[in-house]
Amino acid sequence: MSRIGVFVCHCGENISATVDCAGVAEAMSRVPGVVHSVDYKYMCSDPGQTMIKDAIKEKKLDGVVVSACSPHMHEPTFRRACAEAGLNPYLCEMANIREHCSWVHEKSEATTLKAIDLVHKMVEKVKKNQPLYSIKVPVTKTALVLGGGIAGIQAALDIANAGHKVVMVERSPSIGGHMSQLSETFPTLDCSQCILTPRMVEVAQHPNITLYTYSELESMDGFIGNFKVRIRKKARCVDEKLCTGCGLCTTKCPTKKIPSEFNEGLGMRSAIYVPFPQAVPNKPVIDKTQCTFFLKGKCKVCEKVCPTKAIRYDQEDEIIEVDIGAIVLATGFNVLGAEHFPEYGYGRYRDVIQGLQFERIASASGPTSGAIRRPSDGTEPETIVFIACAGSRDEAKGIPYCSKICCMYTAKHAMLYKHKVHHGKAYVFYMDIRAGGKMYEEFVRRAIEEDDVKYIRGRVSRIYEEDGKLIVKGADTLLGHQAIEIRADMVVLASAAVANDGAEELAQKLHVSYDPYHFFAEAHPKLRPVETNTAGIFLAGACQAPRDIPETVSQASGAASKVAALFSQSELTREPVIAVVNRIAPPLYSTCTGCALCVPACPYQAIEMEEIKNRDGVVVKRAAKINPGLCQGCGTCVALCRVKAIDLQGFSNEQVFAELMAL
Amino acid sequence: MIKIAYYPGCSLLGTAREYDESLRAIVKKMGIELVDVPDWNCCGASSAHSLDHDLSVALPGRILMQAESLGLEDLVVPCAACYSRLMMARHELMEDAALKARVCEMTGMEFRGTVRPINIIEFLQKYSDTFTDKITAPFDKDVACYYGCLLVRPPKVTNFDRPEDPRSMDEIMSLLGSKPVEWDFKVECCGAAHSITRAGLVGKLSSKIIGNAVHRGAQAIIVACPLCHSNLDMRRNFINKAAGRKYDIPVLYITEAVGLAMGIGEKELGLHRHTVKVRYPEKVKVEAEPRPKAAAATKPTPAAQTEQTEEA
Amino acid sequence: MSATTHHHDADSLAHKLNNATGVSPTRCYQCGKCTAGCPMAEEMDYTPSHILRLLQLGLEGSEDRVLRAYSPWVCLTCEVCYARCPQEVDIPKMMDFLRSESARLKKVNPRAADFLSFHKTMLDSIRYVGRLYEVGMIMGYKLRSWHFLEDVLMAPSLFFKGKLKLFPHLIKNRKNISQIFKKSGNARTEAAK
Amino acid sequence: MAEFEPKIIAFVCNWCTYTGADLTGTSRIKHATNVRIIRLPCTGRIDFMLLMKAFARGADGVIVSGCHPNDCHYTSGNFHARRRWILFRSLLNFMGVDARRIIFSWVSAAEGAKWAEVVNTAVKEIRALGPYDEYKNLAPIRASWRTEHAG
Ligand SMILES: Cc1cc2nc3c(=O)[nH]c(=O)nc-3n(C[C@H](O)[C@H](O)[C@H](O)COP(=O)(O)OP(=O)(O)OC[C@H]3O[C@@H](n4cnc5c(N)ncnc54)[C@H](O)[C@@H]3O)c2cc1C
Ligand SMILES: Cc1cc2nc3c(=O)[nH]c(=O)nc-3n(C[C@H](O)[C@H](O)[C@H](O)COP(=O)(O)OP(=O)(O)OC[C@H]3O[C@@H](n4cnc5c(N)ncnc54)[C@H](O)[C@@H]3O)c2cc1C
Ligand code: SF4
Ligand code: SF4
Ligand code: SF4
Ligand code: SF4
Ligand code: SF4
Ligand code: SF4
Ligand code: SF4
Ligand code: SF4
Repeated sequence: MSRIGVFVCHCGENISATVDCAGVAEAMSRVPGVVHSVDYKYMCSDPGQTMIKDAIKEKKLDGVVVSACSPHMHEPTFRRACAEAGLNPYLCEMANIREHCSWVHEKSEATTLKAIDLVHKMVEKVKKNQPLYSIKVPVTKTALVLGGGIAGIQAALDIANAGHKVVMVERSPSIGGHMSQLSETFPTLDCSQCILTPRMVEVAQHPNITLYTYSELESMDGFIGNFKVRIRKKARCVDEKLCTGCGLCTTKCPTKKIPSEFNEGLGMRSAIYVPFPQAVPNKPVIDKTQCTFFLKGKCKVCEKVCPTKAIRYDQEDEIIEVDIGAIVLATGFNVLGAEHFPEYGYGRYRDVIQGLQFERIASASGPTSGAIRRPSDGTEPETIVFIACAGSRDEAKGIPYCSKICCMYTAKHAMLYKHKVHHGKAYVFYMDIRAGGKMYEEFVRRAIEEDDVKYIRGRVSRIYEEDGKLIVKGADTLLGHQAIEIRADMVVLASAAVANDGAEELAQKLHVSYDPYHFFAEAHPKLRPVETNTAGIFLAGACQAPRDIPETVSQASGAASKVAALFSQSELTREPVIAVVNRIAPPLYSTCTGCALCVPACPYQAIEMEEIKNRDGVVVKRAAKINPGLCQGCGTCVALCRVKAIDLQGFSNEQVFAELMAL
Repeated sequence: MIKIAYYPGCSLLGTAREYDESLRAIVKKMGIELVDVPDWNCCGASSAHSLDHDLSVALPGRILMQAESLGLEDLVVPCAACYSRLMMARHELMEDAALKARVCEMTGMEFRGTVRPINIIEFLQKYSDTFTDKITAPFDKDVACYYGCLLVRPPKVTNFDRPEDPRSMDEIMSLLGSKPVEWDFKVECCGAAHSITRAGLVGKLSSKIIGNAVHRGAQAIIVACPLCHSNLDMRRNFINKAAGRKYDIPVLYITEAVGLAMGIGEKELGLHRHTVKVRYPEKVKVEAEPRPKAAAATKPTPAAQTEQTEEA
Repeated sequence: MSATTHHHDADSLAHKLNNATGVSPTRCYQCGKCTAGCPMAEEMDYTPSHILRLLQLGLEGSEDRVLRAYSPWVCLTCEVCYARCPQEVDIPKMMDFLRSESARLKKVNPRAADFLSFHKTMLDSIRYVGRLYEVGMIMGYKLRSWHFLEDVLMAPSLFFKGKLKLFPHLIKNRKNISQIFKKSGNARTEAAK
Repeated sequence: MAEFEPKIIAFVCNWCTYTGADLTGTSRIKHATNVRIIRLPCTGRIDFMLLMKAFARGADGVIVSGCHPNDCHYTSGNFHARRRWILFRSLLNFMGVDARRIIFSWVSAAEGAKWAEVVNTAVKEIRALGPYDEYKNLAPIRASWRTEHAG
């Protein structure tokens, strides 16, 4: 038989003005199992809490119902009081007779009757409550940062500076991401390399950061605070410890005609290469798909010239296992490829290029040393056309969203062009100018007013080549919807920002969700923008949606502070409101039929199937198992399970039914 | 013998007789029998859909239903315009049940959707092995393959090749030993719909097409549509007038090219019916990429550039 | 995409267009790509995107301008606009609708009268012959439109090349064809009600 | 004769509607007394059995309310709930349960006034439908309090 105590609060007059509090207490005293039922002016005050504590001790209560305000207000208060009196806090419930009753009804019999119902149902629920213990999870204070663009760099430095260990994994041979390719950056026009390179170096030298470049995530297991990751460190074919980065191998390698990824195909690199001079680490890799030795079995020039004997043709991929407490995803974005613009002849006409290519051309360290030259013949373009929204905001191309960065970088490109080719003509075809940001609109106006960039409102339908000129057929919707034609020397497409290659696969490995365009999904678009659905995995930068550097950096710092907050405790305490799959004594082991329907329904991927073995190690059945580190207690699985093998602690079927039966 | 349903369409009995003749000549060699759709009618061309939507589905609908009686799946439609109308009608009949009911009522027939129109390129692609082994006189010319608008558009309906830069005709021509040139007007409209009403306009549009083909060094333009042919060939005087120069590049149906490669006689293929004599101009040396010299030479002065934003 | 029904004013032209064809002018975001690629843009009084804008606005005057426009008649149905439209607005279908609607309401642009005669002649030929009778059609059209010279000059050469037949190819079941025409007319008048 | 007072049970999620109903209180928006709220973590937690139990227990109507689509605290719990309703409705029809007695709504934490409106509308509609079962199964405690205190 239960020993329940009921404490009815007047809340000054907030409750008692419309509810007969004494009457409620009296009614409750008659409920079987209630051994103590009182009313009092302020239950949450110190004397009120003492009343509860005393009653627990004196009457040996095994359940408490405080009928007062909303549990969102004072549940923690009363549960703490109970715990101090030695009662398991989860045996304390609140009946909400203020917000849901006294405040919303007139003084009447019906109001008091409702209060009685509300308290009574909680009494019945408490009878079924079980003591629960908050879950403690240990935390490994090492963060994994995936991706070494500006997002990853910022997050890694912030976490490392907070005194925690960071493992950074970058897919390409150097960190730096797209920012390292940029010439100058809006809205200040400061040199991208100049502000980025010091940060890259800091990452490499930071005592708390371990950097793995030319590496990828192989697999991930576990849950918040306790991830186990495996990293594949691809063979560089160079012993990083021995290599001094002298660069002799790269200059002597005879295989030189390989389009450089860093220069977006506008320059060449050798088979053994460092992507760009400021690369971190400044150690070369051998591109096995191009190296003559790997393709034909002879050459080995690099080995011969290397003064430190660092070349290792037989180096193999290495798998590194690390324990990780939190993960920051910062794998960035990409731009839409050539095959999507047949009407613009991109990929067919060499002088039709995309934005990143223009960045390389405009960059002082680029293939033309910053002089604006067209790729086909190296002449200076006299007329240049920029096409905004190339692929973006284009449902027919499958990209209905706005890429957000291109309006700004197009204005920047036009400006850079005009600064370098004073007599040149720059045209921008646009649909809308989206320049919402500090100093952004001013920046675009500067391009228009000071640099005389001609903005034309309309899209381009087609580009074709005629007598060495690119004929750009567009429309000017501000000039009475006219078709207009511009004979250009070069065309730059502000091609849509899209999710990075492999984003979908990576999301699946990490159990994070992604949107229809394969950008990673945040937990809440407004209030949890740097978290994912999977506890312990955070987002930074353009892997979540197209964004510029200022936004990327703020988000990266946000993600880093989430990680730091997580690492500020050595153990995580979690509410025990989680689902459990029943386990019963043999021969049944569990009523779970192993249908696995619950597995995909869980929004947090907290459910996996487990093999239950008997004493001889023989698998007797498959049953669902819930990972308490991942479960957030939504109860979806409970509702879904047809055999009711899962229950939700704190909101179990029994408890909810008991509540119902009291009504 | 392979049997395929055949819808010639009105032009192939009149202005495009040589298209019909050359097709019949090559299939004979290919070992394919064309079975005419019984008692076929006109597809309604551009006029039916201009004035009466239901009619524009019912007329081609009747053709499809007549063809269904043959029990064959593929229906080869050499005229690109007819092909477009038949595809459009089929698309709408499949998607719109109410329209289908109306059309069945109008025609007094039942539409089952068992017949699939294919255009001449699809046909030649599908049966390419029945002619590649019979090539005796490779058509070793530089050719500009002109697809026109109706084979590839609207892409959702025709679902054929790449809408902006199709390749399939180029591939067939390569099989015949030709060298297809890269050019810019493969799918530009020649203005066929206004061939009779606005011949001047047609001249203007078509002259751009011919001009680009010649400029890119083509010795012949290959077409797969009677309307394209009549515009580029029969209306050459309008084109020359619009261009202010005389173009003598011949325009051949792809079936004629296939026939010539298989060694069929010019007469049998109907080449004598062309307005522009089928004689191939000398090869002109052209670079595919923009020429540096040309670019430098035509470099306009800054003053001249202010004129560049032409208002149409 | 363009087949979705959107909420326009119930008696607006945009609404009628949407109802009859599934094309919704509100889908158009006025980028002008259609106009930029349209081979007939120069000939038109209102370019395709302009027509869509007039329909979007739905003001009394603007709808009348659309119905009396010359553009639908010069449209070639080349489908370039539709193939490239980022919002997949089926402009050729819209042009079809505008042509038949302006013919029905007797608002055909005077400059387009000859187009109307051409289409009528063409349909007459199909109606009575079942097929296109080129000689008859061209003669008929030239008579209706008073454009004599242009093509008549070409006729003899075509005749000698065996391309023009003096007698039409009649199809057998001409009753079936005339029935299709008659019923289609009924469907149209009913739809108009 | 006194008006029929329907008994309505509301299953609401903790994060949106429960908090929304708290706001109704904080804003003192008066509404009918007929509804009893049962708090659950998420509408995703609600299953068929709970609703059937509510009717068996004598409820005349049931309200199910949670976060707006896409605002679910648990990302997709309410999405699962909605998908289940489709099945559930056909099941109800099959069992002859009147679907009009189940009212679905979305009330966010900011929609205090909306919650009051949902309650009032539900009471009005269910009242119009009349009592749902013959055997009104009133809790004995409530009944006895009434005889002794309220007369
Ligand atoms: C043409 C152009 C011009 C621009 N100009 C400006 C400007 O002027 N000002 C401005 O503010 N912004 C500009 N931007 C935007 C800017 O580039 C981005 O905001 C910024 O690069 C985003 O940084 P990120 O680290 O999120 O992504 P990224 O720079 O894309 O970096 C992602 C990194 O992750 C790595 N990676 C990817 N996948 C994996 C994987 N699976 N495992 C491990 N590593 C992986 C990549 O190799 C890369 O190093 C421009 C963008 C473009 C396209
Ligand atoms: C009409 C309108 C509609 C909007 N709609 C949306 C929308 O739909 N979606 C969206 O995402 N955003 C919307 N926003 C933007 C949104 O309101 C802001 O992004 C958000 O409020 C910014 O939050 P904040 O905390 O930075 O600033 P605030 O909300 O301004 O909060 C600042 C706080 O600081 C206090 N304060 C000020 N000075 C001092 C001082 N000296 N000492 C102590 N306290 C001080 C103020 O009293 C205030 O409480 C909208 C904005 C407007 C104007
Ligand atoms: S030559 Fe040797 S030391 Fe120098 S960069 Fe190459 S591998 Fe490194
Ligand atoms: S072995 Fe390969 S990487 Fe080394 S020099 Fe030769 S081609 Fe270059
Ligand atoms: S940012 Fe500007 S250019 Fe880029 S997609 Fe958006 S509107 Fe278009
Ligand atoms: S000021 Fe406001 S309304 Fe105007 S463009 Fe900027 S964001 Fe839009
Ligand atoms: S817990 Fe239930 S839903 Fe999940 S696998 Fe077991 S029986 Fe199926
Ligand atoms: S309660 Fe929710 S989070 Fe927990 S296992 Fe079930 S579905 Fe997943
Ligand atoms: S291309 Fe499409 S969206 Fe753009 S103006 Fe034309 S119809 Fe409108
Ligand atoms: S279909 Fe008509 S409107 Fe569209 S591009 Fe062709 S001619 Fe212009």
